[in-house]
Amino acid sequence: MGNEVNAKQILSAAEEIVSDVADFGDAVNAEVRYHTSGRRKNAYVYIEVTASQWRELALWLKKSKKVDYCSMITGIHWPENADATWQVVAHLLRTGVTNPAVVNKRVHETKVDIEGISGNEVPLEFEISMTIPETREPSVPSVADIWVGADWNEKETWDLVGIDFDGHVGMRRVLLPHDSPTGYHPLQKQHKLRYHDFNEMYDDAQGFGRKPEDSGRVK
Amino acid sequence: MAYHKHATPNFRNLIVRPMWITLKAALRTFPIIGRSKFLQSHGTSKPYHGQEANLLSDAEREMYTAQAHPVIGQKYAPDRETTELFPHFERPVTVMYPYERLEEMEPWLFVPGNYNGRIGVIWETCTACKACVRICPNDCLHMETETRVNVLDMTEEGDENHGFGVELEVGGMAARRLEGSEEAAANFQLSTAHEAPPEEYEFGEVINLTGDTISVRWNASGTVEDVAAGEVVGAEVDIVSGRIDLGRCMFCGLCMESCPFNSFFMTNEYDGMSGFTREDLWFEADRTRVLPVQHAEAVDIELAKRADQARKKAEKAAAKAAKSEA
Amino acid sequence: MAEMWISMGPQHPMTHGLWTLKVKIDGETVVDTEPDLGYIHRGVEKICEARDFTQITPYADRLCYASANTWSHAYIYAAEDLLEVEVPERAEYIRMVAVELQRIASHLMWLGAYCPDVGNLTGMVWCLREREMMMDLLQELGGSRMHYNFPRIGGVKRDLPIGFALRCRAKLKLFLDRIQEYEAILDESTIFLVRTQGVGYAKAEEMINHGVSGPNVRAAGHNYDVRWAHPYSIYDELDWEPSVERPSIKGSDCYDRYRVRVEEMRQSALMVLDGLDKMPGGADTHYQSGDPAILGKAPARAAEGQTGFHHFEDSRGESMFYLAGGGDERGKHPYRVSIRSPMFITIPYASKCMIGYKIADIPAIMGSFDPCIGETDR
Amino acid sequence: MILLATEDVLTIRDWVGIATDFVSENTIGMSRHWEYTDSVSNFLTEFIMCVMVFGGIMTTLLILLWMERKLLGRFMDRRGARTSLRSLWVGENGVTAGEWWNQLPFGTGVPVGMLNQFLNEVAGNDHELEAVSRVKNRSYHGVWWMLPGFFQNLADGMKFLTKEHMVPEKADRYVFEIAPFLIIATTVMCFTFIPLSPNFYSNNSEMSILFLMAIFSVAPLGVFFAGWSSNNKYTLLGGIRSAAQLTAYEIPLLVTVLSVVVLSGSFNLIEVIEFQADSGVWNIFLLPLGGVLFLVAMVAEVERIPFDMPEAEAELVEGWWTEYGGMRWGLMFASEYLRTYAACLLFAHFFLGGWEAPFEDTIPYIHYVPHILWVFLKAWFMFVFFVWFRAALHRVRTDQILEFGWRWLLPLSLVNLAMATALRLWVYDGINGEWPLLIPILITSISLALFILLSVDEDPEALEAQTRPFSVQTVDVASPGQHRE
Repeated sequence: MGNEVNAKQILSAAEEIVSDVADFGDAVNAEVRYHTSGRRKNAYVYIEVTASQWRELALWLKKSKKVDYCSMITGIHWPENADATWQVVAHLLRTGVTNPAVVNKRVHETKVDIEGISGNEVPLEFEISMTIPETREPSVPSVADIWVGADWNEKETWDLVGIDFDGHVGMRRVLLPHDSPTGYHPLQKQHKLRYHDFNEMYDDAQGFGRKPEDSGRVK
Repeated sequence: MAYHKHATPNFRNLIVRPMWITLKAALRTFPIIGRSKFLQSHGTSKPYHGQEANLLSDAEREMYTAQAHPVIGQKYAPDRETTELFPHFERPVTVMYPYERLEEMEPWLFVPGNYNGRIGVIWETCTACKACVRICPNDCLHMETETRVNVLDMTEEGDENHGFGVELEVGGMAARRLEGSEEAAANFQLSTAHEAPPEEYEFGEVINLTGDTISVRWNASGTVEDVAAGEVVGAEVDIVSGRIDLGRCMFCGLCMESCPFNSFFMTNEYDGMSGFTREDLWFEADRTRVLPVQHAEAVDIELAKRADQARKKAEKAAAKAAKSEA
Repeated sequence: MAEMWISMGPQHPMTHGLWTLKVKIDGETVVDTEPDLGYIHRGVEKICEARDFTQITPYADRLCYASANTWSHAYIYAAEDLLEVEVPERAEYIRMVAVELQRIASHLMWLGAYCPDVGNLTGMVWCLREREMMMDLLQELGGSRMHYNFPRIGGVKRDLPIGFALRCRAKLKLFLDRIQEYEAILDESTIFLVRTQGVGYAKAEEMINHGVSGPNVRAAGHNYDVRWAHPYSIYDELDWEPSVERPSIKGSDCYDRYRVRVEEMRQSALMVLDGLDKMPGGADTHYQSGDPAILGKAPARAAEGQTGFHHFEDSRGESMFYLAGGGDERGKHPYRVSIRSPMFITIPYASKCMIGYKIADIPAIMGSFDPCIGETDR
Repeated sequence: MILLATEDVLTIRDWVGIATDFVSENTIGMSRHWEYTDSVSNFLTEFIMCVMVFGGIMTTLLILLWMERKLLGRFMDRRGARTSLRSLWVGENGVTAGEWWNQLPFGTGVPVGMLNQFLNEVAGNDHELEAVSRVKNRSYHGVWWMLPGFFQNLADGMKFLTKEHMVPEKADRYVFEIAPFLIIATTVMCFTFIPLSPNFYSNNSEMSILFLMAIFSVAPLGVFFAGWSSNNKYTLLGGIRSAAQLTAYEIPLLVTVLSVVVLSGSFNLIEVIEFQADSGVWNIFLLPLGGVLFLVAMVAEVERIPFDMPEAEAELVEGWWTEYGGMRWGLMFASEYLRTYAACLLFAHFFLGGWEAPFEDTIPYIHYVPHILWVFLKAWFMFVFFVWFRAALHRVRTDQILEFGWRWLLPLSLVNLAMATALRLWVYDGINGEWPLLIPILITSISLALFILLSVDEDPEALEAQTRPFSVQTVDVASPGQHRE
């Protein structure tokens, strides 16, 4: 019924971005990818970038491509992969939100004419991935001054995964207690979940053990 | 969207309007006055408050009529529980649990199998496949050994699925139906009893298996008794599911869905799962047991399935035997 | 009086959960604020790394008690993106019904909490009265009252129960009429207006830059909504448009944020009614659990390198799950689950929004952003 | 002694006087200290009347609390089941709570048991659900007219008595302990000069209104003490808010009371009532504005919604009494309601003719109805409004409260005082000391017309323009999201 952005609009917007990203050269690889779920295989832009280029790319996205919203910045720890032990994934959105127009001191709410939008107005999803080789102190540039929404995402990523962000002001623990030991970042893979191991089930720390007569009989 | 058309701070809205709407709400709760026309709506809409609504589809109406369920004689408004005095008196919103229970007033909320209450396992059909234990996100479900009768042994003589059960043998287990147990099982209120269901069988060890009589040493009394062959059926010590740490259960119902043998249920019991200590929440398997009569349909399906398998197996074995003989 | 710090929380009526808002006040005026989160951090992301894709659903439910269904659906859509699953259309409709009912219930819970924030208990009790109807409907669907564990990868747990459509229509019609009673006690109350109007200004572009989304942005005058901007499910087949408010020149205030949620409840109720009519197979037919019409086939494993993410319109803004495949048990577990919580980003913004207002405005402003700490702390 | 115009069938004070006279004459009067007979008699009368008035107030306070609960239940559309009385009384399945009557000596409890058995049969619960037997101490809601939950507050009081008394470690201990007594004592003292009927009051002094207003204003000092001494920032804010608010509303209140005094020509409360009875017109019909002002100022004085800033639970947890617990808290809570009760009684006395029955002169035999009944009925009627405000309205912000008090109530109360003066001087005293019938009718109808006019008045332009006139921001917003290090 035309009350949604259709796949064609999204695809052409995504392709535009991918062709423009080529200006950055080898440091930035972009491709159009598709969601695989559901009825609609929406396109989104997938960009691989080196950490050093990330800030530049972010500024370009913000300024020329009107990418105005940072949805999530998160990190993954791949301890078995020496080339890319640390991965930072950023999800950005282009929302096209503007302040409502003011005419004659009267505010007029914005209702987007969805069929008519094109170019930089089309809402679009971005997935941006960067990898860092094996290091004790992983770090990527911060984009918290470009999108303020990245501020607490970066705090959380440092708090839980341990990836630091250069240039981030006021980095601190957000979800873990403030007095957590330095270097303790629970989402790193060396911290194993003791729990939910199938064999440990009967040695419940809370005391609900195996029935005495069942020992040896029930696995 | 436009604003509400009266939303300006002025004298009218200072006290008159809010006090008017609260007065209306208050007057609605009084008998007889509350039925007056001007209280049934607000603004320009059609009357909506206290309007009778049909909340039962035809299929449900038929079903509840067949059960002679009290819900049939009751009238409903969409947001109110029912009362027989509906036209002039509205009941207080409090449901006086445990004297009144919601499932008597709105039974559609508690359709067995659709409601995630305490878990329940039919021992007779459980095969100890551990699918439920594996799917449990919290590791709260355990297996346990219990003496039980196989579902195939539950058939009466003459039933088409009869005769595939456990063979009686010396040193094996035998079971005898307790007197009055069928009645007790049928009267057992699964969701309000808060205790283990009544024992249906007594179990014993087969000592002698010659002729028409079988000597059994009953586990409970320790006495040896000769009983007629038709009186006892085979039994076995088996692993069944259903031992649970309810303190960790989050009632997600994945165990019920994972069960491939129609043996695992979420019952309608929502009370009786509390205690003063953590240990009170550790339920042995007999507490979560569901008697076959409670879910006779599921048991029958499973029984037919198993009997079919056994029949095929027997046929195959017979064919094989015939082949080898030939 | 000199400036002093007050620690509001972790147990304080304003916080709607467990967190601390440190407020520096000068007399009655707020000078600076500093939020402190993490009191109920449960490590859901780590827990999920040791769970099957099916087993994660109940954990996703438990991210937010007021809006459980939207969270489990947000997870399910991401998991389907990871596992490349097709969903039957009927299941999409049922999911829409479940999510929109949950959105109404969540907004009612919010309004119910907001009324005592500005000092009126009647509004709370009225809202919870209607929430009861929504919870009854959701209980019929999911079998529980709060954490429904309703969606499954590839479809839904079970079809609409027999008679559900009948009761759903009756209750929603009553609800649509009842909304005007909330408006009568809130919109038509001068004290409510002077408490919420002109308080807690926030502008649309500023909010988007700060990562605030959903109803809060729509209150600021732009109808951005994940449901049409990054479309999913069957919302294009429904007759709807996102609710949007007309704020004042200085930006949206608490009153706008209240209005947009009321309009959204109305919108969601109409969407459910519309969806029940348009449902393929009809809303009154009933398929058995596991029927292909409501539950498609889904693989249980994801290889390393596969990723899935899905932006989802939660009751409080844009939520997202990011899943990386290739975890333990040969890919049966995800390698990494990352959760984007709208409130985690909004709470810092909201706490800066209240600088310059009075202490009495703190609950009014904070409440108007609809904080939910379960999802914030994860 | 004032000569009362109103005749009352219940001349309680006279009866007590006769009894004490008899007692003192037959004891002291017979002894060698016979000259003290009158003094002892007077002392005994005062003492007994004090006890009776205080007892009557405390007993009927239960009605107030009960009314609040039940009315709120109806306003909020959450009418609960009624169980509390019957949980003591009629049990289910023949089981009652402890069968306490069997423990009474000499079989005095037997009739109680029989009555309970009878009630059990008539109204008891014979539900056969098994779950019933698991919770013994409740009963089926069955008969809906059983006096529901009336004695809840006695149970609450017993609970408060068993609670530990806790003082915060770094509290200013002496002030912390004194504050509740200051509040409670002054509240109780209010009732010394509030008569309940022409023959049922504890004391009557010439300047009773002056004393009343003075003693009524002491409690805010206690509130401030409590807020200050608790060593808690919330209580401190609550105490200061309370001080600011009560000062702002004390003055309009006093000016309004002054207008009543001017109109009636006396500082004596009983004379004010008698003036209304004599002239045949209740003050509310002469000073409707005064009635409204008095009511609003009183709501603010007793700190109820919409003016409950000092204990605003959403922002200040529990305001100035956050740190109190146990019976001190319970008594302070009771004194809140006692102050509300006093406000209701004063409104009835000042504006609704006190113990004067409606149309006392025209309806025959109505003066045989005990006058104390009218006082209570009027007070309870006023309390309905207090509850109704609470159900319908929101809490006002601090600066708005003060602005409303200083900029609206104070000028209006001065206008009201001028009106009262004019009425008294030029109308009442001008025309042989009585009200011409035209005056109250004219004033009432003009006020009603004004009220209706204001009630339908709306400004559609303001809605269209989206004006936000109530901006209070005083500090520049720090850029949200940026941390100030």
